Amino acid sequence: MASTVTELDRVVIRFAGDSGDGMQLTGDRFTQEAAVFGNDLSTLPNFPAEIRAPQGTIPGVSSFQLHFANYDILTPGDRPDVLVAMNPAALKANLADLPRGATIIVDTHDFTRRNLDKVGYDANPLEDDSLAEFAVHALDLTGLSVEAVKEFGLSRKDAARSKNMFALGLVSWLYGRDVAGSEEHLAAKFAGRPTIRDANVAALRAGWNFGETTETFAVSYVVKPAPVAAGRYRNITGNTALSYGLVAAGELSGLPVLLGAYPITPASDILHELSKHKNFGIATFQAEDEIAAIGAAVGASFAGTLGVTATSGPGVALKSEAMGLAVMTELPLVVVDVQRGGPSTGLPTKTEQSDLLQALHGRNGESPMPVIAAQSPTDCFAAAIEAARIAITYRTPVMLLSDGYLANGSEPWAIPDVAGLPRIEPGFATEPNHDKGDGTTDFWPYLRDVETLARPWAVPGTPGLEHRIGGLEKAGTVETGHGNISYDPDNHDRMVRLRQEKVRRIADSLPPLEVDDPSGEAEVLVIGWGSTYGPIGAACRRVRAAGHRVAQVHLRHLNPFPNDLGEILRRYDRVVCPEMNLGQLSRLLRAEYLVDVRPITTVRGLPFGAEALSADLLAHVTETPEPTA
Amino acid sequence: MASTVTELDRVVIRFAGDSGDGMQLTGDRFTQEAAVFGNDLSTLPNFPAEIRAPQGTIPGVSSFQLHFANYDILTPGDRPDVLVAMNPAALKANLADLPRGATIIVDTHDFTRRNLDKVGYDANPLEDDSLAEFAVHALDLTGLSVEAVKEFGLSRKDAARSKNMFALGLVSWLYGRDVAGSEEHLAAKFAGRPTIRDANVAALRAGWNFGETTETFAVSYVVKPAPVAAGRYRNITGNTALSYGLVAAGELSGLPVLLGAYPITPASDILHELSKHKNFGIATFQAEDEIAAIGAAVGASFAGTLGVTATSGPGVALKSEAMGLAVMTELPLVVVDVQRGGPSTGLPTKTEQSDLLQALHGRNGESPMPVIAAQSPTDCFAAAIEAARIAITYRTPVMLLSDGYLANGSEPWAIPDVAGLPRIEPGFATEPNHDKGDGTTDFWPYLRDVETLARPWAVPGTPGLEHRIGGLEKAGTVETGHGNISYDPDNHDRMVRLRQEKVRRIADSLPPLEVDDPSGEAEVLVIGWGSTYGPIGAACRRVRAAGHRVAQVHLRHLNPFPNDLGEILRRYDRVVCPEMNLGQLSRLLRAEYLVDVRPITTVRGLPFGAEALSADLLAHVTETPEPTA
Amino acid sequence: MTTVDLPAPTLTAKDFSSDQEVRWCPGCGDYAVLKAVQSFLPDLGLRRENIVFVSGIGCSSRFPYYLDTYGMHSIHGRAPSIATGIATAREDLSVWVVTGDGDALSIGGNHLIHALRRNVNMTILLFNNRIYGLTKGQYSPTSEVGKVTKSTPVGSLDHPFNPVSLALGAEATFVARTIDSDRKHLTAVLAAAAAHRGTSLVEIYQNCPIFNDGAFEDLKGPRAAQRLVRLEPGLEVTVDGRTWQHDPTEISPTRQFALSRMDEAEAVPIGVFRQVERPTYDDLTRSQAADAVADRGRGRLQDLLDSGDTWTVPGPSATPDPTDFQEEPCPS
Amino acid sequence: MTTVDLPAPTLTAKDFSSDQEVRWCPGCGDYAVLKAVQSFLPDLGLRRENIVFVSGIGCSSRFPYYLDTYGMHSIHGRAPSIATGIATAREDLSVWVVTGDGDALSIGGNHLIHALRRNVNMTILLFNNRIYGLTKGQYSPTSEVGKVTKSTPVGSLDHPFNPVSLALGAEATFVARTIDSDRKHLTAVLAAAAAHRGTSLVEIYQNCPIFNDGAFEDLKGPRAAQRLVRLEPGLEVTVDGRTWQHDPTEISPTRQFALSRMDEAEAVPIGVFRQVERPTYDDLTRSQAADAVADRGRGRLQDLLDSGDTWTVPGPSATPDPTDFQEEPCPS
Ligand SMILES: Cc1ncc(C[n+]2csc(CCOP(=O)(O)OP(=O)(O)O)c2C)c(N)n1
Ligand SMILES: Cc1ncc(C[n+]2csc(CCOP(=O)(O)OP(=O)(O)O)c2C)c(N)n1
Ligand code: SF4
Ligand code: SF4
Ligand SMILES: [Mg+2]
Ligand SMILES: [Mg+2]
Repeated sequence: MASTVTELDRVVIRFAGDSGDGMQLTGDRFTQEAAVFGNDLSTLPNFPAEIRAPQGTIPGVSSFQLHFANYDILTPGDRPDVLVAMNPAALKANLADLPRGATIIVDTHDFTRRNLDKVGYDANPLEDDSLAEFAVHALDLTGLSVEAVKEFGLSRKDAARSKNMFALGLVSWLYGRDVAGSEEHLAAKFAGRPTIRDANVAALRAGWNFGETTETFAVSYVVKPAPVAAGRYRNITGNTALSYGLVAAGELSGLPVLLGAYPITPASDILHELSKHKNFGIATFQAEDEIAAIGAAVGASFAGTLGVTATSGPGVALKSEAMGLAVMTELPLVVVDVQRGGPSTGLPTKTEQSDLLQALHGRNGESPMPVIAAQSPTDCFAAAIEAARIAITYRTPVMLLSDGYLANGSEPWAIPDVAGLPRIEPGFATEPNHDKGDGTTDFWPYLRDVETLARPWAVPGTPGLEHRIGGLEKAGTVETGHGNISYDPDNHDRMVRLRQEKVRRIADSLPPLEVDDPSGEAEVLVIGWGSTYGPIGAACRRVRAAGHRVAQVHLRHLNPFPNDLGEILRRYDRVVCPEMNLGQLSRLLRAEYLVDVRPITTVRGLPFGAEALSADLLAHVTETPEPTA
Repeated sequence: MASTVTELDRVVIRFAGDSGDGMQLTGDRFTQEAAVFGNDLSTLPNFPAEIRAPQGTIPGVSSFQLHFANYDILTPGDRPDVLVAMNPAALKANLADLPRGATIIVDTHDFTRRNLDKVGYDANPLEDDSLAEFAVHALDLTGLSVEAVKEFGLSRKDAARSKNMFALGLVSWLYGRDVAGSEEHLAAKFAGRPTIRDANVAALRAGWNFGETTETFAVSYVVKPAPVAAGRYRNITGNTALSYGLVAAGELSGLPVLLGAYPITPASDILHELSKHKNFGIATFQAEDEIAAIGAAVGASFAGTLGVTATSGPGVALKSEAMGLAVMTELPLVVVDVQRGGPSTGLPTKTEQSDLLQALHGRNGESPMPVIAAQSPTDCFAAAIEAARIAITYRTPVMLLSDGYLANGSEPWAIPDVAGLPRIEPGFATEPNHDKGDGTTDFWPYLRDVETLARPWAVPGTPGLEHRIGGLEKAGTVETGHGNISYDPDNHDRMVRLRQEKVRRIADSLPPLEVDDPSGEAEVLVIGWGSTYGPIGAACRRVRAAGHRVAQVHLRHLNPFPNDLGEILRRYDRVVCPEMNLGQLSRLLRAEYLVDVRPITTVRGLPFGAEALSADLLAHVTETPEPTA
Repeated sequence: MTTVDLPAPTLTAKDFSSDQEVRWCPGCGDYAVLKAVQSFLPDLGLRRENIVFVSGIGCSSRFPYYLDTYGMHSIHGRAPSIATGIATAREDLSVWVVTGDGDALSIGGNHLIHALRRNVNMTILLFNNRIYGLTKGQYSPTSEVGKVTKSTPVGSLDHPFNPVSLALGAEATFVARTIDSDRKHLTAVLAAAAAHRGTSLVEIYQNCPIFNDGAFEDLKGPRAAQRLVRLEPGLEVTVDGRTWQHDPTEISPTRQFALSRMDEAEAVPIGVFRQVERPTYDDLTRSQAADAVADRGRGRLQDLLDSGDTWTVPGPSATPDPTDFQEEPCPS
Repeated sequence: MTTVDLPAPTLTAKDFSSDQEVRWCPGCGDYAVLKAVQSFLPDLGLRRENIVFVSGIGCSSRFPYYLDTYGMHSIHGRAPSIATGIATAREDLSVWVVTGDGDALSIGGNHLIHALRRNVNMTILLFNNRIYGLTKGQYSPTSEVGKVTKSTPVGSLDHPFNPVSLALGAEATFVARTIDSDRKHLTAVLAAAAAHRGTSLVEIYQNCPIFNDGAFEDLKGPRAAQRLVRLEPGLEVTVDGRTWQHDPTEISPTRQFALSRMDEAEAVPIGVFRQVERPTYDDLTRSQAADAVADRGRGRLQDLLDSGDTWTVPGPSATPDPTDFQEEPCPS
């Protein structure tokens, strides 16, 4: 029984163990407990690249980090306050990330000579003073778990596997969390295997009781609920939110959705998720490759469905040619790129923002495509709907950028009221649109809306609108919309500019940008896009807390840029752009606005740490301004 | 017999007829005559997109334009002084390009009602006054040809096919050209078919004699030889020059060459040409698609051959992922992109410069690749050697940009002396390069040259250097070159920057840029890249001839930019960049140097006309400068 | 074949001709096939608007422009994927793919074999002229070994595919072969292919007078009788010394495959090699969707969003000013 | 197989093990294959440096890292193309491709069938676990219909490929099948494949204990005897009621194809289905090059540049100042 309960604003905890140790489940459950309790939170799972790297090795370590707080937080946290390490590899792989004074809960069971050797520990770190600067709780979690479940007659191996639930119980106790939800979860999950269920529940309870009854921990903690708006919440990852956004786009437009996809990390879960929702008129097609996947999506769009394809960078590269076809045929299409570490196969399980320029320019010819990005796991929902809105309204393929961090990271989501979501109007063509001048009419597939420049979407099955489209240049301007192949030089010039202008006009449909500048007097603007939203926001808070002024603006639309962006950039003495690449947005902004945007870049396969980033920002904020002429 | 011989500086002539009329051959032969005579020249063939569009239709017109002069010229000319039109379609398709006063030689034979209807001529233009402003010579060329060859007993159809040679003879007479070379050519070409040979020669002579003996033409012309450097010359197209450059690269480096290619217009001729030179150690592999083509080239490079792949824009799109592999494995590779009208299938037979941004950015992740461009048909030779030099020296894939205009256009080429060409050193690794510290050595495939950052190229078959490379991130910095897979965040950051820096260092090997500024006092700089070299040069001459100052610089290297480029750009008050796209180089320069580069763009599938471009330049040159603060 | 019955309008070949000028070379075999298809389409008894032609790139791939139906002239080799999307999205359409030997078997080979094994509802017309026409005459994956072309000046080296064998090895349910010059046979094969539910592959020998003239000359005119074997159900055939009665509906493809190897000897079989029933990918997709609705009801978006572990925060509570907080001590 | 004879060093399995830690899941069938290959490689009698392993992406495609030969872990599905380049460039190398059922038959299907018809010198080891391992368990083109996986929660719909049938339909010259659990059989098949000049395809049934455990359980242990047919030349086999003696060297693939359909019934054949001689693409390429040199001599660059219609401009002549000229009257 703990003598003291200390109140904290925030805690970062990391569960780490072998891939087989169930750390992702432990993290998920603790996240759920924190969420239900009312904390704000943000998570960062970290998987090994191998399916099952050899047991006990560094590459085999799987971890899950959770940041929870009594206020609204923006990142999964830089450095864990608490590390739960299930074996020597987990300890070694994560130690460097811990701040001095951090708490380490370690399962001593696997600290055998053999396991220590595997990871290159000459001496047992639990026995020398290498962990002196941390608060270490070395416990035989495995042994305690086996003991706790012995009544169920499991094999030793199966019994030992309940150690993750023991750890969950212990940590739950430490932060005063209720394990009832997790018990229910286990009951549901192992409904068909009662022994396993009961053993897991027993281990969970034993862990909690261990904290409560032994005097191992002198202090337990409480992190009060965060003040959040009333409503119904759930925890959600970016890939799930993005999938739900696609389901919503189908419902809001009244269109069936066809996802053509070829599995690839970290995008596969979108295929997995959508394949569960066939009763929403969603079809999923696992294609033979990425090209066939987008091909099927283009075909589906031609047939009056919302075609979607989801992949990661290497898959986008393969889809380049087919995206060009969608640009040329002006068909609605959503291409999701869940970015990962590149180039080539790169670092498949890590995050990066390095496909922005590929998204904009990775096609032959002048092939303009709108590009938008999601900024947080929950925002993936709205971003998917926005991608569909643009695709359907403007009859264009749209690239929706997410990344590995958003994809697998989670945070609480205020579940939207469906009634409040905006409808999307497919506006199918239903009758001939062109007067032949001889009293009869016919259908011109490229006769455009004079405002949006969108062409009509005439779906097979509609009588009288039979037409042919294709990848060759055609006469398809506002005046000459018959869409027949044209090799006329002037027509081509007009068409190239027209396709560009159509995309540009999307900007006219966007709301003004929101610049976050509490002081109203910042001289430095920090601009970002995509998943850096949280870290940039957290870093700005720190800079402000240190007494400096800084403004933040974050872009959802990367092509076209919002109409007011140039004006905003020019308003500041200095513009800084943190990115998880070598400065791709910076280049685009410099080219477009001739503003000396300064990049801050990291390409480590990990999100920016708020601490390091705030130091970088501070350098820019406090730098003496150059003399202006 | 002509009464007068007038001397001219330059003539632009266009031969136009049905695809089956042999206009390309006629143009080629006349080009050769002009070349041998010593004129400078430049050509622009224009093929229909169809193999054989229906006879007599506008889409079926094939034309060949030749500009020849007594001074060094830079373009195939804007507007023909002389049009040879073999049928109504050829007349109609080309009329708009003629300046007032131009000469039209037209074959009346096909001006039947049926043929006039096919192209929408209500009245016969030869019979009304619609051609009043031109000097029209309406001749029954077909009839005359049939008559000329009747002794050979050909079918009427075959006899009529000799009309292109009749026309060639006539035009040769008109410009005082000798037809002996063409006679030899026909003799060789139809060696196996003597009747055809003799008929063609007879038609050719009959055409010449027709000019000489009838009084149809009151004036004949002479265009004196251009003063050119002594030496041996030949006429060459860009695709042939590029192919020869690749053969030369093999010879200069001592490497066999393997071209992996999948046919695509306008790049196929590189495959065709190289397939003829098997006795140079050149292997050509016609692959099942563009991906397999680059795959084989990558494999060949791994095996110690110079791997090359040649394609056009849509093919580059498909090769994106594999180029990333070459970036990651750091293997030498030349990727040739003969650009054509896009996006998608676009305008396959037309020219465009719209793949520049794709070349730079069309890959997932931070995937830097050197990009260079050829500036004229003959320059394709040197450009190919330079691409190979960079690829081999820096162990990197290189993108070599050509375009449809360079590919098929031709000009006289001062044949280089092979002895004067620079050698390229493959510098294969032959022995272990890393001291293990225990007295033994091993081979580290990513242990770099500290200067170029190039990694060793160790070829299978070399004992002791066995190693594995791949698309995953590896530890391959200057310090840690073992190249094992690494998921370490800091290593990845270092590697991404290192690959970028390796490409940047190529700039250190480049000579200073040459700025053409005869006055030395220009305030406006015109910058270009690729095939706009000729038109920009011609336009600058005009601007200067009109009494204005303008400087010109032309880029071979698009990535990295030459080290002195920024300084040069900043030297001028105004920088203008003409491009056959929507301003792709402009964007790159603006982003890199924050200089307000002004684009002049045309996307008509045709090169800039010198006349129109000079007007555009003049507007920039004479514009009042903005007040500087 | 589409399963959705719509009142059959009375249409003629002319109704299926678009206003676009046909632009193949004079004498190209594609003309004959176009005519045959235009004449045959009315027999389908379908409305024009329920027919979609998708093609790749190549001379033959211009086909859709000439038909007054819905159509897409897509990119090289990808037509089967696009058609898969169309067929999966819509059960009421009759989906046709037009492709060449390069389009289907070179760059598009993978999509073709996957469409065949999936058995998606579409009829694939493979115009085999054993050459790349549009790019002006390079050898193709069906060109004979030793073929001299622009890209193989001393002869091609690779053994060609036999499209029928390949299709049978790829689990096809319907495979046939016909020839441009025999309108009646062509039409009969088209009818059988269109009637088949699933992926039908029809190889059409097509003459390219410009780049590969006479490739099938042997199979035309007087010699045709000896060189062609016109497959019919029940026809007695002999291959490798074994004789049997041809049965395209036989489930095992082994004897049909044997037939496809006949050309290695003397005679070239044309007609339907194989025609077996197997559920189609798109029908199965639709029935999984129907089952999902039957089991769980039509999805309700709000329910989906509300699913999983949710919690409710009661009563409105002011969101505090985020600048009041900082996540860790400030670095400076 | 390489034709270039080099003094055969005496090597052991250990010489072929690299210093990299093997990182498959415990119990993965890939371990057994790796061991078998490492033990077999010395039998090739080749130097390590003359062996190249190329793989695509997938669990199995990690293979090259574990062999102390030259190797490339390339990109998904493209290993056969890369190997084609290597084999065409170099006659002295023994080229191996390691690939999975997804890598080879899904994204890489086209390269596979083209390699087979071209008959490029390489040995392809296709690790068929009937699942996508590396991406954590989606169904593959060899998964049985109705397979419940992450991407097919109510069962997959598509009819799988039979890799042996597909290869035979694609004009393969060498096709075999073996299984991870039978080291002896595996090694024998590897030996036959390596001895074959041309493209050898070896399908290896491989258990993935994590995502598709027991897929081949039936073919192991006591039941194996009834379920497996071990093909040997001369073995009497019966398919579809017809009996013959198996002959892998028979030129016509029809009976070998029939054998490949056996698994539809009761028994699964393993061993060599087909092994016929046909000139290889890479050898032919080299002989065309040799012929060219024999006919025309080794090319001389200067002669090439000087070829065609050339002319000579005599004596040096000053180049005039280009600004003296203008091409047409100035517009302003
Ligand atoms: C990605 C891509 N690669 C190459 C081409 C060039 N190309 C167009 S059609 C074609 C082959 C045509 O042959 P085939 O399919 O047999 O059709 P045919 O013209 O003979 O009817 C090629 C290589 C292209 N359009 N796109
Ligand atoms: C272009 C591309 N698409 C998708 C992927 C993701 N991916 C990697 S391996 C793989 C399939 C693996 O299955 P298989 O080939 O059967 O190999 P296994 O892991 O089962 O050995 C996929 C889809 C990728 N790496 N690259
Ligand atoms: S090139 Fe051949 S296939 Fe193409 S249109 Fe002409 S004749 Fe037909
Ligand atoms: S996932 Fe399956 S195939 Fe991959 S390593 Fe693990 S057991 Fe082997
Ligand atoms: Mg063809
Ligand atoms: Mg597999």
